Amino acid sequence: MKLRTLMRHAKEGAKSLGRNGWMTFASISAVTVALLLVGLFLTVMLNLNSIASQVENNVEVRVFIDRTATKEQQETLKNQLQQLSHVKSVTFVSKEQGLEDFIKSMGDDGDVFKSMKGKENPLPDAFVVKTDKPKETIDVAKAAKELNYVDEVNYGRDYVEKLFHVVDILRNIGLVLIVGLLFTSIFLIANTIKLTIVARRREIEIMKLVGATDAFVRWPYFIEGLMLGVLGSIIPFLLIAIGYHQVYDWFIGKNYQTYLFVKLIPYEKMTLYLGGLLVLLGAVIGVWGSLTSVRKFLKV
Amino acid sequence: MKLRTLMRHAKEGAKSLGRNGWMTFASISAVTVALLLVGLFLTVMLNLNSIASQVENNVEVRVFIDRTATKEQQETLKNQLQQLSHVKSVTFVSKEQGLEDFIKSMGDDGDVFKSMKGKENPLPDAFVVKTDKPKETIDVAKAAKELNYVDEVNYGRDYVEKLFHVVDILRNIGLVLIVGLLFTSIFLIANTIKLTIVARRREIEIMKLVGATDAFVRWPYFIEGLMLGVLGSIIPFLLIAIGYHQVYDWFIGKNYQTYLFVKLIPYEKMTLYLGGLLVLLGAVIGVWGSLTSVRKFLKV
Amino acid sequence: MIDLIEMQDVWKSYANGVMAVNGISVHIDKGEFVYIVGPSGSGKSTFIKMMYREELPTRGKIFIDGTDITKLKQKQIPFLRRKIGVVFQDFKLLPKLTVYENIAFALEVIEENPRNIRKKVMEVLDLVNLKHKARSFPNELSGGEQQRVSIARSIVNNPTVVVADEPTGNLDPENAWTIMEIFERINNNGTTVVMATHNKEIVNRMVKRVIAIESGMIVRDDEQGEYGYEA
Amino acid sequence: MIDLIEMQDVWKSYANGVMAVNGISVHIDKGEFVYIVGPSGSGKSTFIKMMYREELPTRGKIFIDGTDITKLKQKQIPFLRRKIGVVFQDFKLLPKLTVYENIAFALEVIEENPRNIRKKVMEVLDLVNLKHKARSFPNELSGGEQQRVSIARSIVNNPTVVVADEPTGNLDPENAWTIMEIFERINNNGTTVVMATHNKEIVNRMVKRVIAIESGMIVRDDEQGEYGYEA
Ligand SMILES: Nc1ncnc2c1ncn2[C@@H]1O[C@H](COP(=O)(O)OP(=O)(O)OP(=O)(O)O)[C@@H](O)[C@H]1O
Ligand SMILES: Nc1ncnc2c1ncn2[C@@H]1O[C@H](COP(=O)(O)OP(=O)(O)OP(=O)(O)O)[C@@H](O)[C@H]1O
Ligand SMILES: [Mg+2]
Ligand SMILES: [Mg+2]
Repeated sequence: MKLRTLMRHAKEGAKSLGRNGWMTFASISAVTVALLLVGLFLTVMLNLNSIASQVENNVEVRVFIDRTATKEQQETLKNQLQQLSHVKSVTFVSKEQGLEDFIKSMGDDGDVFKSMKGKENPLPDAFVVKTDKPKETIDVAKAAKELNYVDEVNYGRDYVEKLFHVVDILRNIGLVLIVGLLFTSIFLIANTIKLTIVARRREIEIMKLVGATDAFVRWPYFIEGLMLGVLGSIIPFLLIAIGYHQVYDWFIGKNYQTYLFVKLIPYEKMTLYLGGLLVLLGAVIGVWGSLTSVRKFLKV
Repeated sequence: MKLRTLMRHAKEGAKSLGRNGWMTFASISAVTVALLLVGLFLTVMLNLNSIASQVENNVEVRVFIDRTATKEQQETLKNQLQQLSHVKSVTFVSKEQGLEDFIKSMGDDGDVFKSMKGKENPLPDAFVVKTDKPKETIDVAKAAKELNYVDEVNYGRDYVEKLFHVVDILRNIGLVLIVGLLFTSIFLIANTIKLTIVARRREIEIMKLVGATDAFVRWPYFIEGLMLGVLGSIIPFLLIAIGYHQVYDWFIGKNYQTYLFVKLIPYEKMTLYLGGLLVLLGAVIGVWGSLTSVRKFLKV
Repeated sequence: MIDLIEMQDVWKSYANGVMAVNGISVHIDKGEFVYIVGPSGSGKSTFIKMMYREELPTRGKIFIDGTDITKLKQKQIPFLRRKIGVVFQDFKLLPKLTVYENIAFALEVIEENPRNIRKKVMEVLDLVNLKHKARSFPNELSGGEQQRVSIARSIVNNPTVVVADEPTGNLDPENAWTIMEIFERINNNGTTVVMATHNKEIVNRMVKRVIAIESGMIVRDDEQGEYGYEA
Repeated sequence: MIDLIEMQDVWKSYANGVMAVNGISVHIDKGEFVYIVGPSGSGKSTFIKMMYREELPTRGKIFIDGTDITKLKQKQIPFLRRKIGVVFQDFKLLPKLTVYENIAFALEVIEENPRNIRKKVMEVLDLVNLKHKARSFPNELSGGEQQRVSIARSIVNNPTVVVADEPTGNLDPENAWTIMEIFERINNNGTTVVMATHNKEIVNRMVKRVIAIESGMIVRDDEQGEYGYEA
């Protein structure tokens, strides 16, 4: 194709956006609104997912050492623990430290246990084992239990299993929702674009009757679809970027980062990827919706 | 209006649905897809909300009684507690029972505390106070602290405040998402219907030029919009009803009801309200989208 | 005779600035038969469109049956249009309705009894020789057939005036004469007929009043006139 | 002379069962001027539409310039259509393009140099007396003006054949003759002209070959014929 012709198509595509006035508006706003929804959900879901991972990563195995074990035997046990697969780190925690940690972890409720400090301390010394993957905790705990000089292994089984279960369920729900939303949006956008193009079917037919090739008819629609999609993705991107900025600042300002032990996805990273994704999505759906709709009317 | 004329409009509306073939299809499927999304989210959100409420309702205040208090003094304290506003119930829990509960609540991790049973028990006797509204826990705990013969008040402050915070945030996110989704859906559906009707603007103009009143033109479109909306709400309703049934059965089958201490919203209640809501939503949006679109072209 | 249609110094300029009608005053009596002639783009269609309020004049008054229709409220317009049967230059058939339904529509609009609708529609379809096309859709018709449907629709509800914009443009001479006979017959029954046309042969053979328009002005107005628009 | 258009026993029945063309065989030589006459609904437009593949015959062969166009692949059809300038009975102007752009479109399609486009478009607009409407949109034109735009578009890219379906139906006699002179001129320059018409006066005064169609069959085919379709 000659460059001249390409220019002509680009010009026609842009002109057509203008002349179809409110139809263009209808299409762009469908893209805007659908992508806004997708972007919003994606932001929320990605953050929830990241938070869930952070929570999961807090899980650890506490291996209580038999009170009868000697220093050497403790060392052996430590080595054995380190050799277990998926073990990332093994840290010694004395019984005093253990009780301190426990009382602290209970927050205000820990006060009643303060009386246990000193010789009444019911806790033995322990190793805290961290795994490289949260889900390995369970296997590591089982393996640790089989080792010598291990009194008790404690990884909050109920809590951890419940946590993994809930997180899994939530992740699956989230995935279903986001995929459903994505398809819905694609469908609705394509549907809208299709309707605007059907309203112009006579136009396409006439072009064909006057001797235009399929490609010649299609090109301006390609450009139009592209512009629709890209234009439609700008507002959602801006809104989400600004909104996320607000939420992010608020989250840090309120000190939730430390308070809830979780971090949000960093602002720059989030907006960069989201922006790219939304523009890409808009452009692809726009072009695709446009071209597939035109195709039907080319058979003239 | 004569009944005969009303019949005529109903017939024309239905006929028009058929003759506009794939445009009707486009509209109905837009309704279907949007309502499916709304329904899906509503189901998920309502259940999460109900679960959050259940979790919140588990929150209780544990008032530890000073070991020096006599039986009478304990009775006085109980009465005083009962008189606090928002208190629903006050139950006595002996220190033995208290330790038992604690060990149980720790699940497997409780094992290391078993040694504390008997005279080493660090816990005093306590009253368990339940409030009528979860959020009152904090105030009740504060008030209880001021009473005589109270050793320690324990309501898992960190945990409870964190929980309320998280639940509040999640509820707000959910609300924003659901409202956003609803508006989006309304917009997208109305937009689609509008486009199908614009494609028929010439039709409306001709009717007017041949002497039809606005009402005469509008009625069949009213019926058409109504049918579009109602037809479009059937599939989402069925899909969600069936899907929810599956999930509900699976949830009970896996014993999550007892395992996670939460219940889903009962199946019959959910589907009844959801069905009503979706059909209503579809019908209203359908009619509204149809009539507002026609109006623009009546000025002929 | 009574004035049925009266225009008083009517002007029309379109949104894009084109001056289509430039000061027309005219009287048409009840029961008259009037040809409107003039070159392409001279303003005939605009003149006609103002009679049934498809276009509103920029200036001037138009009386139909004694009421100034430029003052009509939006709600009253349909009732004006029901008195006037229009044959549109571009036919204006409803694309989603069959030929039968297109014509029936004009009767449904006036809430005619359904029993009569069928009879009346088939009657006019017979007049324009299109009974066999009753169940076809407009896009399945030839140009001339579409034009005849538009004609049938314009007369089906016995309007006071029939306004026809080049109703024979797409018809062969034989069909054209059939149509002219129909117009003559309804005219004899008291219906006023206003017809824009380029058909010299018809104007000269079926002699009637001729109003010639050029550049949006009346350049000639002859009882028993003949085709031509040189002043 | 060389056969430019040849139909061999061509039949056409539409999807709804209407038999529009029933066994037509005809030769049209390069450089001929042919009128197609016949009553409304006799199959003239269908006959014409088959020449540029708007409609595909149900049976039979159609050769244009030696190739059987009923066998054309979808991709080749545009190139057939570029050889044939068509004046459509319903004009078929692109509603979103101005008059100028509508005509320019036919040149852009063949990737004509933009420098020439402007010149050529203004030339044909001048021929049909519509230079002053270049920037109007189709819905801002009178019926006859739209028809003339369609005519201008059909001749702008110097096609081998001009096929015109009632090109004077909406024109006053003066404009009609202007158009006929244009057709005669391009015909003298070697362009084949096929024109369906109801205009008796034109056919009888500008004497050419006349093919009469009735009920989808050729009932008469006279060199130097006159209007009429009684066999
Ligand atoms: N909607 C419109 N907007 C702008 N200009 C218009 C519009 N309709 C018609 N015109 C212009 O007004 C003038 C008169 O048009 P009109 O349709 O009345 O002519 P006409 O006499 O009916 O012509 P014809 O015989 O070709 O149908 C023309 O110059 C035309 O271009
Ligand atoms: N798309 C179509 N589908 C079905 N039938 C059609 C279609 N187009 C035309 N016809 C029918 O085919 C027959 C021939 O139509 P055609 O348009 O060829 O007639 P014509 O000779 O051009 O008439 P006119 O002079 O009125 O334009 C008519 O009976 C018409 O109703
Ligand atoms: Mg006109
Ligand atoms: Mg024809």
